[in-house]
Amino acid sequence: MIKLVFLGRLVDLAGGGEIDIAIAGPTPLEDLLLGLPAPLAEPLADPRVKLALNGRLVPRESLVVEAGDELAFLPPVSGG
Amino acid sequence: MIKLVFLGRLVDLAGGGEIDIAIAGPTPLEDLLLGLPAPLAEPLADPRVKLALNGRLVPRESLVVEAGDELAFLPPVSGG
Amino acid sequence: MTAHVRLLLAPFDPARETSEFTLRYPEAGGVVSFLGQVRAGGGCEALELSHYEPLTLPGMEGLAASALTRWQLDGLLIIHRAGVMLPGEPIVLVAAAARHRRDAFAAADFAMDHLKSESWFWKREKAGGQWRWIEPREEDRQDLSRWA
Amino acid sequence: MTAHVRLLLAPFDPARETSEFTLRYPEAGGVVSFLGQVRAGGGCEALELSHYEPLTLPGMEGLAASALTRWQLDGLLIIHRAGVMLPGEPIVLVAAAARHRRDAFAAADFAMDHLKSESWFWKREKAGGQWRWIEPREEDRQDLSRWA
Repeated sequence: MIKLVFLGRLVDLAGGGEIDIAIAGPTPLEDLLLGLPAPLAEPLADPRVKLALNGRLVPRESLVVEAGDELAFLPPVSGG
Repeated sequence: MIKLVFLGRLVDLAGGGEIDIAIAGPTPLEDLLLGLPAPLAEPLADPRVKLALNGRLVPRESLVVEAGDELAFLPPVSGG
Repeated sequence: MTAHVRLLLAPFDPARETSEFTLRYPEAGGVVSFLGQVRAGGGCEALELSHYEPLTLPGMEGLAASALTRWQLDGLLIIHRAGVMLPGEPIVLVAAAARHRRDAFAAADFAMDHLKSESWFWKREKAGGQWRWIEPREEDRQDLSRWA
Repeated sequence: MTAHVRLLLAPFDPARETSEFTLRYPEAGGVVSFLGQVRAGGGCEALELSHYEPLTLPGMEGLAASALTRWQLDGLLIIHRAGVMLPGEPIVLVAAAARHRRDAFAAADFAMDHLKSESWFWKREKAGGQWRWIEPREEDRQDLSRWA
């Protein structure tokens, strides 16, 4: 299992702030997104959405998640 | 009689914030200063000291005071 | 030279916070504060700020640390709300105490520009009974470029 | 768009003044305030500000009016003490309420620069039991030139 966390408008698309999903071993980000419904997977693939793995910002490139990880999807923050 | 008002360090030189002095009719500023002790008259003649006649700023040039007037001597204001 | 940074989930009293902060710094000549509140009268019924625990407060702490190295400050206070707020409720309070007022003004201004455009908050606004997400603004990016 | 300008001869509570001011402007998004106080710990035992009744308050009112025409403000508060003040006591409070925080910051900054260098106050400071007049500073003239 890994925990996906959604912020901002992604919460509405995901139908909630968190989803637990099962993975079979280390999983590249691309494969993870393939397992999600398209209306959610597409906005998550937007490079303006930053990623935090276990509470730290990480680059998208060659990201691999493992069981027990928390992966947060952070859309651009709102303005003033 | 006219009232002279002193502000800032001029108060120390004048020995107080206000002096009433007698004048005989309309009196030019230069004549007024001549009637004061030199250690006070000199700093009052400094062009950096602004003048207010009856509560309004006035230029030094050709200033004439009359009985009943209040003439204030305003040295540069203190900084922050 | 101390930072006081807090992320609150319940309303706070900006007057009390500012005066407690000021009392800590009697040697400061000046204290500049900024209070941001939910605007009343513009049709906004409520504002909700969500945050991401592992990033939001650490980000605010990093911002405070960077302001403290950049200006000569006696102290810096940053308080930010998360959760649902009603019109008139405080959202953010920044206060900077410094010997020289120019430093206090600059630090508070800097902190606000960065809080507004870079800190990890997502906002939605309720108007006419409908919640609507607030998008990033170009203006905020311009504000940031003042400090580059 | 209202100015509240006062010259006080007795101590005041800046937290109360700022919060009363803020409550008047619920439609303002932000309120910037500056509080100047007598510095503690620098050897200053007391500060005395003298003013000239016919000029000082009218001058402050003119300054407030000019800030109101220059920036988009909901309200502007200027409170200045005269008389003898002890370390830690407030000297001056400026608060600006505006829809956009940039206006509030600029107006408060502008008001302080002008109050410090142009308003009709003469200051003396007591240290080691001796009163000493405070002279104009070149720095203040430079501050003013920012707004020319």
